[in-house]
Amino acid sequence: MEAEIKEKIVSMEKPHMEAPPDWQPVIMGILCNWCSYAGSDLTGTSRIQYPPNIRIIRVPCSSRVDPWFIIKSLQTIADGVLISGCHPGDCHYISGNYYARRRFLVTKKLLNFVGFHENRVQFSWVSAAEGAKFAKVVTKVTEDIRKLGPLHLYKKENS
Amino acid sequence: MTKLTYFPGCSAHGTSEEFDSTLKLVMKTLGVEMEELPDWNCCGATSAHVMTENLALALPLRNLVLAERLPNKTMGIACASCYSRMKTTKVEMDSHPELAKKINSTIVEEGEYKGVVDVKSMLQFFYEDIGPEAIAEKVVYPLKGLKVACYYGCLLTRPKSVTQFDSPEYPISMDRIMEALGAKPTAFDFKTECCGASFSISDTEIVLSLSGTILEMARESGAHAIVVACPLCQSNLDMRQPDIDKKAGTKYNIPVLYITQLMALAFGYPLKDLKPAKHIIPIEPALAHIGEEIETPEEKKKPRKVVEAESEVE
Amino acid sequence: MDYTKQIQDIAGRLFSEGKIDIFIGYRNTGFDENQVPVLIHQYKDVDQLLFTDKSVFNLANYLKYEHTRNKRVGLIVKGCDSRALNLMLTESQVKRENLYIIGIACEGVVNETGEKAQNCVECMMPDAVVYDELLGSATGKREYQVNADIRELDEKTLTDRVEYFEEIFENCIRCNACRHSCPLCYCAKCCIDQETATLFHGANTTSSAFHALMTWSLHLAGRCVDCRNCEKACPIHLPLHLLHKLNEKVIYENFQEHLAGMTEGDRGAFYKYSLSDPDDFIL
Amino acid sequence: MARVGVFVCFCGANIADFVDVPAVTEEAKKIKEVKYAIEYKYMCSDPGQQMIRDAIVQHRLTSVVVAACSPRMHEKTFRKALSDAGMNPYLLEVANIREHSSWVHQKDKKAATEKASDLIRMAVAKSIANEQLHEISVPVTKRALVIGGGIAGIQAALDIADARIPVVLVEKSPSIGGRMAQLDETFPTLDCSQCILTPKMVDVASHPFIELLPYSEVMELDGYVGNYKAKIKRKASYVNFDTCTGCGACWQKCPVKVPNEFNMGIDKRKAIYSPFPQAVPNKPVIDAEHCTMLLKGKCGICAKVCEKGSIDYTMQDEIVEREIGAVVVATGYDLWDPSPYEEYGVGRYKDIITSLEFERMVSANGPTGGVPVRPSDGKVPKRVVFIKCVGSRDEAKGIEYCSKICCMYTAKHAILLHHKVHDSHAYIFYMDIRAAGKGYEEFVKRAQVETGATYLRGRVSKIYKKGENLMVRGEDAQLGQVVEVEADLVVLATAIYPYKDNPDLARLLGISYDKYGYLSEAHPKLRPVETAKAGIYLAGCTQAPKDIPDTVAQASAAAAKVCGLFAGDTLKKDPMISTVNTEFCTGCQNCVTVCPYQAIVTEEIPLGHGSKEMRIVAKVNEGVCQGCGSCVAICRSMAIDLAGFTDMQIINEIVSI
Repeated sequence: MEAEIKEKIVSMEKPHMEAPPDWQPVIMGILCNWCSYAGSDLTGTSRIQYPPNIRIIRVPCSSRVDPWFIIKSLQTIADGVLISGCHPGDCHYISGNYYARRRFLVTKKLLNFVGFHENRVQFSWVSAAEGAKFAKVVTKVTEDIRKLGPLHLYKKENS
Repeated sequence: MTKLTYFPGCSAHGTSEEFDSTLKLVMKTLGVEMEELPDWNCCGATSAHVMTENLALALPLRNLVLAERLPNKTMGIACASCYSRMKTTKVEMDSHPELAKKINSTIVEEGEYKGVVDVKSMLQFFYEDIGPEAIAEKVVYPLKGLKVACYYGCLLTRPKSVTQFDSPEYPISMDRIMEALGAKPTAFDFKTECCGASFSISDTEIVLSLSGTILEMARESGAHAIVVACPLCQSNLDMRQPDIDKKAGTKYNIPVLYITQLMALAFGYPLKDLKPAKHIIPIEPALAHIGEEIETPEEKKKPRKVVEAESEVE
Repeated sequence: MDYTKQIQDIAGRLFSEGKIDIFIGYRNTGFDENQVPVLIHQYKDVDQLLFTDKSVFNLANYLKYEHTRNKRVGLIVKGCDSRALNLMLTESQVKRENLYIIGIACEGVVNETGEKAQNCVECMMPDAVVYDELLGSATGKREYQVNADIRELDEKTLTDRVEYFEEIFENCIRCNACRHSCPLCYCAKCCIDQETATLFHGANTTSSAFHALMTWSLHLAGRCVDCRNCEKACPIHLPLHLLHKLNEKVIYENFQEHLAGMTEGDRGAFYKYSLSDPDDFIL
Repeated sequence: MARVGVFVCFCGANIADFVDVPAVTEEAKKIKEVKYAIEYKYMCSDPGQQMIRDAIVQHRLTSVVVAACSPRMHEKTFRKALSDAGMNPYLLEVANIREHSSWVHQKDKKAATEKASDLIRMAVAKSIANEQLHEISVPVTKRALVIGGGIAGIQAALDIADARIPVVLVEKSPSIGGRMAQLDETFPTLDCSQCILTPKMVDVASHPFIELLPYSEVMELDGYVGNYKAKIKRKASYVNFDTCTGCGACWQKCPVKVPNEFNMGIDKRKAIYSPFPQAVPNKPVIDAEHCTMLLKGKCGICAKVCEKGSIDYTMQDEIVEREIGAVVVATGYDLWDPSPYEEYGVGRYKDIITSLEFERMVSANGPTGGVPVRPSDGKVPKRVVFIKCVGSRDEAKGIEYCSKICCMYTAKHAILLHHKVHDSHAYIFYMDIRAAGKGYEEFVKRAQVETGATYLRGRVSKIYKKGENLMVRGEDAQLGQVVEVEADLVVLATAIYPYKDNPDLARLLGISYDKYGYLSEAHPKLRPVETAKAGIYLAGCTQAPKDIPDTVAQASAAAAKVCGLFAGDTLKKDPMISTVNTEFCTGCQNCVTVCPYQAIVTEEIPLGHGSKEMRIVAKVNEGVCQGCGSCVAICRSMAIDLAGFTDMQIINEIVSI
């Protein structure tokens, strides 16, 4: 029990701030058009259910994702961010996701360093055929963030 | 003066002592100091590796570990089987450290294997560390006129992944050395064919047929003698010849010499140092050809291959 | 480490030979023993110049402003400065042929309390990597080492780090001195203060500081040369190097790269990739 | 002030059952920019689209949001609706409330409804930042470049030219014809290769729309689809083709003999030569590497005997430039070098030859007048051993892949041998017989029955010389025993392998190639003719081993692609590409580095208004840009933006909820 609490404290940004009872996390999902967005469509057409907390934005390629989209999301409504692109080697634009991968890693670590739990920002490769995987990923991310509770860090005051 | 750890193996001290003795003479002339590995043990060929892998690795490993006690960085091995076993073990040990630990633990009192000593067959040592040119310099009695079929046997160049030396299918190192001695290596296709050594005792019939073809091809190629660098090859081809003749009704009379015997001869050692008595097939008739003129028509023809052919003007 | 004499000679020579229009160096503040950068336009002023272990600033920074653009400039660069300069050359912000570079094989500069500055203690490349002439004797590259403060913070719990950084971002007054002092922040219009209300908010809030500093450090990730001009410029002495050093650490650990700007043409870790980059953090 | 119209679709029950559509519409109405919101059963239906068109006009909408199925589904449909109503189609945004809400949250209508509303809010926010975009039209130069004058190149060139599109056909050797010209008869019909090929070669030469550049090589290719510029090197032939009549006096008198490449070095040609009698063009060239006049300045006989005085020893290589719109690469194949098979004695025995050498021997116009002979002694071989898969399907010594044609041509060789030497016998060592193709299996049967050739299933382990002949030792896997065949001649079916300069060519064209050097197609199944680079197509063995029918088919396919590309006067392109704001651009050129299509170049612009000083800025080549946005994300000064996915649009989406 004590260990559990300790774990909780260590793993949370602001342990003293409890989530309101009816709280639902908001997750900003940024998906590349050719693999992950198509994959998420497939999840729909095959009626695979997943938690309704994610809000999806479509971009042409994961390499279009500028780190400050993530920062911006965290500053405003989002309690977490999920970014998804094509598997390495499958990029519709040849090499986009390789550049993205480097940026993502550094961004994730930097955010974690300044106080965001590493699960706040997550990444995945989801191909156009992986409808089931997309559902799995979203479920996992949603649950991770639900555990972490609402995000209070550096929220933009006027929103 | 180059130094070399010498691993004779059981045959060099038995059936093939003419190899051993001439080897020592040759090395003296070449200015190589040979130091016999103290307290060396059986390499395990071929019985060990058909029974248990660990033993087949442990036996050679002990020799390797002993060799590491000496300052020399190369161990020259007379017998092809010993060479094969040692080199195989070395490669295995170097590529699988955890296996090395395991096997090493069985001979722990000998010390730890470091993998610092290189393992070479005598042929490889002559070819790589001495080199045909250096050998040619030492020749005082060129073997001109002697046509020899160079027989490498199965283990000196194979498997390539282990030996990392010469070509596994059509090696040329011994031929080069023979040329250096002034002898003429013949176009001999059965350089690496199996002589049946492992059936030498268990199923002689096979040996007779296999060695038979080798002898036949050697004669086909016009060779006066067969040169080998492996005691088992020698004993098979030499010792079995009468039986082969009896079985196939042939009369080959092709002496089978060690590379070191011919080297010794060319380096000016008297015939008796070659220990002719050790041979079943007398070697003198073949050596009598030394000094003859050789006619080789096909040499005069131009090669047909496109790549090297350059233009000629009428 | 005192190259005052040599530098005055060189600068004098350059002016008398008419090789340069401007020389960027250091001079005494005049009211204490600290130094400030100085731009010299004529021969007679060279005796102001000096170089000691108090010559802390990265002079490459002054190449990004109007008054040195397309002028023939002589300047002094220490190891870190020279790598910043290299990046500016790579990103075609300056023309090599316009520069006469005095490289220093640096022995480290001191901080305001007088002992050797942290970045000099941890320096991985003290010698100038691009120069026309080199003063001092080169000692070469050194092993990568993790910044002491980073190591310390990494051991803290997340909650502690939150408190630590919240204070930093809270104290930041968004004066942008850090940006102006950084030779690699040369953008004509910086993304951080483009006044498009929804994109960013100019307002001085913890949130905006967080946004600004994060974006800024990410734009310098794989490029920062750890000259600490930003920290020297910061009026409230925020430990800005933490962000940069963290990025450097992550990049070193994952892409085996550190020491930005070692060679001209190398743009830094974000502008290349390897098929074998870490993939395990991705679901 | 933005005036957004929101149109929510029931999609029958698909959306309505799990999302409270009327509630969503009410929510949408609350957004201040939304001036009009309505729901309907099927927005994609005609009446649905009509509602949109009417609303655009009535409510003077500045942008439209359709909340329905995935944009990947009906975006085009609704865009069309907008443009029909006289509105720029790119002012449309689609909120995906079916795939992303109703279908995936069927157990929680409340949450699904909330999510739908949010998705609409985001779409509305984005649409406010939408700009009017216009399809980009790129001009096309309607001229095709075909690289390689083998059957693939010839076919492609003819098909394109017949569509009245000019073609530049570049061939590196003095004559077109390629490998097929070396063949005798072709499977499975045994019609003579020359008879079917030479007419096509002549067509090429005489075709008004084909410019034939023999003895030439492509040096450079700049530009992008529809607008390439090719630099082509015309190697010095030292013969003036305009005046030369091809009489042949020169090469009859030339004293220098050189191994004849066309006949695989079996016989000799002269230093001034035309590769074969039916060559097109039938003009000789001087082989500078061997001509004694060019090497040592002695001889000059050809010049003396040439009545037309067409010989010009001073001729130099010249570079010609051609503006072209599309490229067909058809550089064909080379033979894999079998020398690793030392146990076969390759290179040691003259009587071991490759199948192409055999092909030349049995060819009617070949060096031996159509009779196979032993290179060693010129005797006609009676017992010929054919070994298949030499190099092919051999990971140890050769390459993994199957060369595809060897099974067939070896069967053909058996037949040809039988025709030329009636009392001969063929032994064929094979691994499998792969005769997939129209009339192929029948052909192999025919070979077996007609010639009585002995097919031995198994690999050959050794070839050695016994007297005059070769002993071929192999395994007969079906009998499970070792067999030895005495042979007068051994023919190795060596693997097909790409030319070793294929990778250089690929780099020069900016296309990719595999580990062997075969040029890579864009998609192995669905785009087998295109390369990843727009406007560059593949034909024949340069892409993978192929037989003649497949090669011709692919060549025609490539031609069809080229004609399709040239159908309009301009190429239409999606306007969602990057644009540079030169005011912000610092000229750091990071975008140039990361662009996967080399679509970004630099240009110099004045520092300020009317200033003499210049500065470098990035410039996007809209013909090449594919709109991935890599450059946008790495641009620190935000000088580059991606139309359709601008920073503004995306941030709007993020902050809208």
